Amino acid sequence: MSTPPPDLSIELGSLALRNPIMPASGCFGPELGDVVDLERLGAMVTKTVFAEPRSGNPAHRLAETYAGMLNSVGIPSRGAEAFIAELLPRYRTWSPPLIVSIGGLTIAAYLEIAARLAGVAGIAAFEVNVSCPNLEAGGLEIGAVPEVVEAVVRGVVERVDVPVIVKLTPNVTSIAAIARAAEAGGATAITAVNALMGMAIDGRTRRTRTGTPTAGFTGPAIKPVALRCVWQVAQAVAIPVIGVGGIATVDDVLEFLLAGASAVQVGSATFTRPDTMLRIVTALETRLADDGVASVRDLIGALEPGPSAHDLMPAQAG
Amino acid sequence: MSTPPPDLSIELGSLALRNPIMPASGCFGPELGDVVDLERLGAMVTKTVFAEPRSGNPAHRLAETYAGMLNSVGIPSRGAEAFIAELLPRYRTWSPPLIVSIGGLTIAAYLEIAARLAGVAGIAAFEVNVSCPNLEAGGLEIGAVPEVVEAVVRGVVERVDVPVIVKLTPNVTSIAAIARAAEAGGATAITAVNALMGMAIDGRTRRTRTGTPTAGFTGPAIKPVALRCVWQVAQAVAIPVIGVGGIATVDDVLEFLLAGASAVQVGSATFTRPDTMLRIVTALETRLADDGVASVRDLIGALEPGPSAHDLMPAQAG
Amino acid sequence: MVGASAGATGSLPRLARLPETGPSAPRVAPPALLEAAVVTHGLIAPEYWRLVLDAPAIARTVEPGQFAMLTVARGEESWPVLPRPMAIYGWDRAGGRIEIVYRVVGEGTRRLTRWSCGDRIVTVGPLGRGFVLLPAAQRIVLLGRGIGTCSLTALAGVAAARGIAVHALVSARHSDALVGGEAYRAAGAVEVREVVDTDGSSGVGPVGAWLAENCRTGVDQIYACGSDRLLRLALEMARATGTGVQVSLEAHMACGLGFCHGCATGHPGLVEESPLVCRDGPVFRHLPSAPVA
Amino acid sequence: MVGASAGATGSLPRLARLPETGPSAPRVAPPALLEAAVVTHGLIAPEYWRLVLDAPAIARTVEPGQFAMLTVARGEESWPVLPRPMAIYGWDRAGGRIEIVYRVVGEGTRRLTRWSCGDRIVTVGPLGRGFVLLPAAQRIVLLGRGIGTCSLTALAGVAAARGIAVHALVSARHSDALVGGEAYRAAGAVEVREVVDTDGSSGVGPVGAWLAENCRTGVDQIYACGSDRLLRLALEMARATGTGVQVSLEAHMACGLGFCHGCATGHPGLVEESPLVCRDGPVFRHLPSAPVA
Ligand SMILES: Cc1cc2nc3c(=O)[nH]c(=O)nc-3n(C[C@H](O)[C@H](O)[C@H](O)COP(=O)(O)OP(=O)(O)OC[C@H]3O[C@@H](n4cnc5c(N)ncnc54)[C@H](O)[C@@H]3O)c2cc1C
Ligand SMILES: Cc1cc2nc3c(=O)[nH]c(=O)nc-3n(C[C@H](O)[C@H](O)[C@H](O)COP(=O)(O)OP(=O)(O)OC[C@H]3O[C@@H](n4cnc5c(N)ncnc54)[C@H](O)[C@@H]3O)c2cc1C
Ligand SMILES: Cc1cc2nc3c(=O)[nH]c(=O)nc-3n(C[C@H](O)[C@H](O)[C@H](O)COP(=O)(O)O)c2cc1C
Ligand SMILES: Cc1cc2nc3c(=O)[nH]c(=O)nc-3n(C[C@H](O)[C@H](O)[C@H](O)COP(=O)(O)O)c2cc1C
Ligand code: FES
Ligand code: FES
Repeated sequence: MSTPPPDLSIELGSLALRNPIMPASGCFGPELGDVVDLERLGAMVTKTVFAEPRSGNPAHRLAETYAGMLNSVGIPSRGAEAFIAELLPRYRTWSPPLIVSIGGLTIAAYLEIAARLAGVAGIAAFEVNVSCPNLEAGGLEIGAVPEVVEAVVRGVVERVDVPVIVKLTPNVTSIAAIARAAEAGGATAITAVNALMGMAIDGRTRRTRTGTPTAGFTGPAIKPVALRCVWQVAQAVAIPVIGVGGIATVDDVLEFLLAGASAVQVGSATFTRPDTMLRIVTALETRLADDGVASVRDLIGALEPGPSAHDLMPAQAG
Repeated sequence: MSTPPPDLSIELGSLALRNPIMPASGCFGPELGDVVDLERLGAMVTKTVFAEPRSGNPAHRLAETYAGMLNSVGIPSRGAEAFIAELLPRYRTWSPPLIVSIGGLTIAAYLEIAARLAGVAGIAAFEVNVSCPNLEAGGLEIGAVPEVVEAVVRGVVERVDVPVIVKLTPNVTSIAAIARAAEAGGATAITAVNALMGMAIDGRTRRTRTGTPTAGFTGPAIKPVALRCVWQVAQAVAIPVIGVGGIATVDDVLEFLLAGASAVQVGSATFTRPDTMLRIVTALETRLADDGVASVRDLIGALEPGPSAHDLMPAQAG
Repeated sequence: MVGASAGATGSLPRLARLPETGPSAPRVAPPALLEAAVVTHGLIAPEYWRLVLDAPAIARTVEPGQFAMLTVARGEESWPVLPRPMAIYGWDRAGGRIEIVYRVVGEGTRRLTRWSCGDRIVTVGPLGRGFVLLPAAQRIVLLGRGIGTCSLTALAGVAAARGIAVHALVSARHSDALVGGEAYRAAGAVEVREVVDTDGSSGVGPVGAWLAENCRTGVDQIYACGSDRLLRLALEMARATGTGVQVSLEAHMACGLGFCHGCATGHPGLVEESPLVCRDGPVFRHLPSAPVA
Repeated sequence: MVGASAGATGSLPRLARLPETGPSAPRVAPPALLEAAVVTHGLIAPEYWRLVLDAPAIARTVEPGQFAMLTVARGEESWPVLPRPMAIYGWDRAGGRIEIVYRVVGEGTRRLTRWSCGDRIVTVGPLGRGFVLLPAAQRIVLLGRGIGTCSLTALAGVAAARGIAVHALVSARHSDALVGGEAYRAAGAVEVREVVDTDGSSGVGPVGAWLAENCRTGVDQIYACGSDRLLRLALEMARATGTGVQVSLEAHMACGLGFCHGCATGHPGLVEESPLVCRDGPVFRHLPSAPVA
């Protein structure tokens, strides 16, 4: 008697994915299709698109830290029209649903980019990146204030007719409060988390290692923070959560699913090995089969309550 | 002509230290004196003391993560009187100034422990650990709300007659705002930062790896966040800053000094190698001498402005 | 494994520190920190490695049941952050050497295997309070399973040298995982019984019978390490016969010295935390029916 | 080194992409991802290592000046997070091998040295747009310093095979750091001039004179890599004589494929970011006085 292969499919509101593995914004592009088979992904996610062109930050834009990395790329963008004309058609070569990440530096700018991309064929969902400095509030992140997040999300939801995912920053006192605001604004799902805010200095030159003083801190090092955020968000809202931050292996994926994520995104680990997402898809299928788990959905939020050990433990058996 | 050895001494308000290296609270105790020479430290810092006895959290209290660790020890304490009677005399075996870390779960509890330890001989300064859940505010950290921090600090300052250092949590939207509140409350110096809030799950048992769901995340992995916090705090206040988070080498120390720290604390790295602090003291002296830096004070906040590179770089020379 | 012991230990009877003073207090010398050179390092059975370190300051004072903290981070590297506690399996006081036997379990022990002869490992020891041989003891039983036996082998040597009859049980999942039998024989144990899961000889039935047989003819103390099941059998026997039991516990550790409080448990509702495994243990005695002394 | 080049490059003249089509456009084949087995790996001079990889899909299409991304994380490990860009120093199309030469600088290259024969390195390549040999070229000058010469040696081979006279300058701090001289000679360069800082031969004076001498007798293109100073000399000569200059640039990289935007600079105030070194380069031409074609 042969058992059917495990079911990897999941749903994010009306968006059905064949598996829960997708790239993180900014760590993916059609160029990756030259070296790996993008058909096997659950979804594709673009780098954040702004309404107007932007050049991004000065060099160096990348630095390495213990088990992690810093980036100060700063979201260069060629603007909405160039995105539609040049980038979008290239993504449409592949069939997994395309999630377009959008950003802005004011509430109005988010509504503007949403309006310009609304109804464009080939866009399955939007991911609203609220980890951008709010120029109207002295550079405090858009995503740091619940009321601002709710307004941005509501405005985007009103303008588009596909699911709206909201991607949160971890650099806040209560990510649960921000998540509730996004849900109240009408979000279909929440992505947690964007980069931590970090910094690195070169003691020899006495300058920061990146072109801007602070930079986005990502990679395996941040996983414990991202996982905690996903758990907190999953407790706070009823909509699905997409986990991201430091995921590099199938074990990492299981942690995020158990903590309450319905899907996950892989960012920095795609730099380490461009085929990381595909390795994970394969390993996830094998793992579920080995463990007799029929559907990946059975793992979502399946964290057992209570501590891992209640008492002193006798010396281990060999 | 022989140049004098570099001057490692620094000042934290009225507190003069022979060098800027000290332990982080909870990662130090008189027991360490069995294996390393504590006389060479700039200062000693106790684990956080509560007014009343507490038992701490269930096992496992420790887990390892990529380049970091999680602890859910939870500040067991034998209370103020046991501290004075049993622990304090053991610390007094060594001459570096003793900084006593204090904590509480309500504003009143902080004032209580300050009052009980006020005037006790052998205490050179207090470090107020505001990274404790505030039982009067639904578990939100005491250190997350500027007004609460200011009230706690002001109350402690009123009760004691030695310098009061305030140790901040990084788990906030604006650490600068909290630092300004501590300064307004009368703090002599600020320590930044305490542990990040993290989490780890064992995919096999489906339970968290530590006895409490979330745990304190520390070690080299968190250095970029701690350094960013120190830089933000140093920009926000005029009082000295003590940097802590992921420091394991002399290069790490230089980064924190350049970012604006006057002194640093070593936490998790003392577990990795119990003599880490002494290795750093030696290496710091050598490094300053090699670089022709006369005083460690010349490095404090000496970060050069502007990016590390302005343009594309020609291929490197060999 | 952790998961398994967690549930099971919830109902273990209370354990107490060994006495601080008197004939049944363990001998404790201050620990040393040193960069111990690797003398021998190699596989002794699938997954099991033996490591001999040049560590005179530890070899000089170590007592059976004590352990060392081994830093797994190499050279100037800053992680893995936590050092690993390892029982000191044997030692040569004159030669200044200590011996560790470990099983490759996770990242830490996997990295340990990469050390080669001449490499220097940051090592702190001897740590903790080890096993106590009662002054009048004539016959003792040692129950070890898997790598847990590592804590007991040295005790056998010291006991045999004092003329105490040592009866040792070595239990494992399969014959490749039988660690310590030879060490017991070399130490002069009068009986070494090796039992495995694969043929059923390690089951509660046969082991219980063996233990009962030994206890019937008079045993002064039972020492256990490495298994809930063995410990339970020992405690049952202790309750029935009044024999004292000493057990070696494990806990995740950071400092090994007693200041980080990572190796204790705080029981919700209680104001006192449980003992520190690194400083008050790792050897504890069973309470209340069977005091050590 | 980064600091040094930072200040100096601030005033470098503007650089432009090589053309996308036409005779002076570089040939670019799609890259491949493979786990390349280490064939040879060893020290060739203090700090300098040579690594030969079995990478048929890369060897098949690589052109001079292209590079590969090498993952430094081993086995199942997830960091170092960033792979390292390395020029492809030489190749054997039939044998399916590529050759890398690198200098140990930091953590990444230090870890690279630990790979042994048979180990498999995740490798992506060939990447970027390499050097272009103009169809009518008869004589070219290659200026390389230190490890920067690695980008140029293969060009010498292709040029010599086409009957182009290759004049190569190899500059380094000291004689141990002279990389590539032999490769140039083997490739059939008509002149290989090796200069070092230790005897002053690498100074602006002597090198400038050598370059002027070469340019006086007619040079179709100057290729530079590895030094601000050499690039400046090349540009001066270009301005004076109208000779085209191609230069290979470096930038910190994450993807190497053109989607992360880590290898560009955004100039504050400008709406367009500078070219991507990984995709639009690493070879650029000098603007405006010396177009490539
Ligand atoms: C007093 C004492 C003596 C020990 N003696 C031996 C011995 O002689 N031989 C041997 O093979 N093992 C011994 N252990 C257990 C050994 O320390 C752990 O097996 C080992 O740390 C886990 O393997 P790892 O580091 O590869 O696992 P990892 O997965 O890398 O460990 C992750 C973290 O969990 C901790 N951890 C995991 N399992 C255990 C455990 N059972 N006990 C304590 N910490 C654990 C690790 O120390 C580390 O901090 C002893 C433990 C203690 C407390
Ligand atoms: C197109 C290209 C071709 C190259 N070819 C060679 C070559 O043939 N041989 C060789 O020895 N080196 C070459 N390099 C440089 C090589 O990638 C870096 O020297 C190396 O990454 C830095 O050494 P590390 O990794 O040990 O330093 P680390 O200190 O570990 O590097 C930290 C981070 O900074 C980056 N970085 C540091 N210096 C440089 C640099 N000069 N260029 C790019 N990134 C850097 C690293 O890639 C890494 O992300 C090339 C770089 C580029 C862009
Ligand atoms: C180079 C780089 C660029 C990024 N650009 C974006 C971006 O444009 N929009 C966005 O929402 N997140 C961006 N991110 C954040 C990632 O999407 C992801 O949230 C973060 O990297 C954490 O995941 P990781 O640890 O797997 O990398 C970027 C991250 C990196 C490393
Ligand atoms: C085991 C452990 C216990 C700690 N206990 C305390 C404590 O009682 N009070 C406190 O203010 N910080 C405590 N900390 C936080 C440290 O003082 C320090 O802020 C943090 O570990 C970051 O530094 P590190 O990365 O160098 O470890 C503890 C940290 C660890 C690892
Ligand atoms: S391991 Fe630190 S107190 Fe026991
Ligand atoms: S390295 Fe990613 S775009 Fe160039």
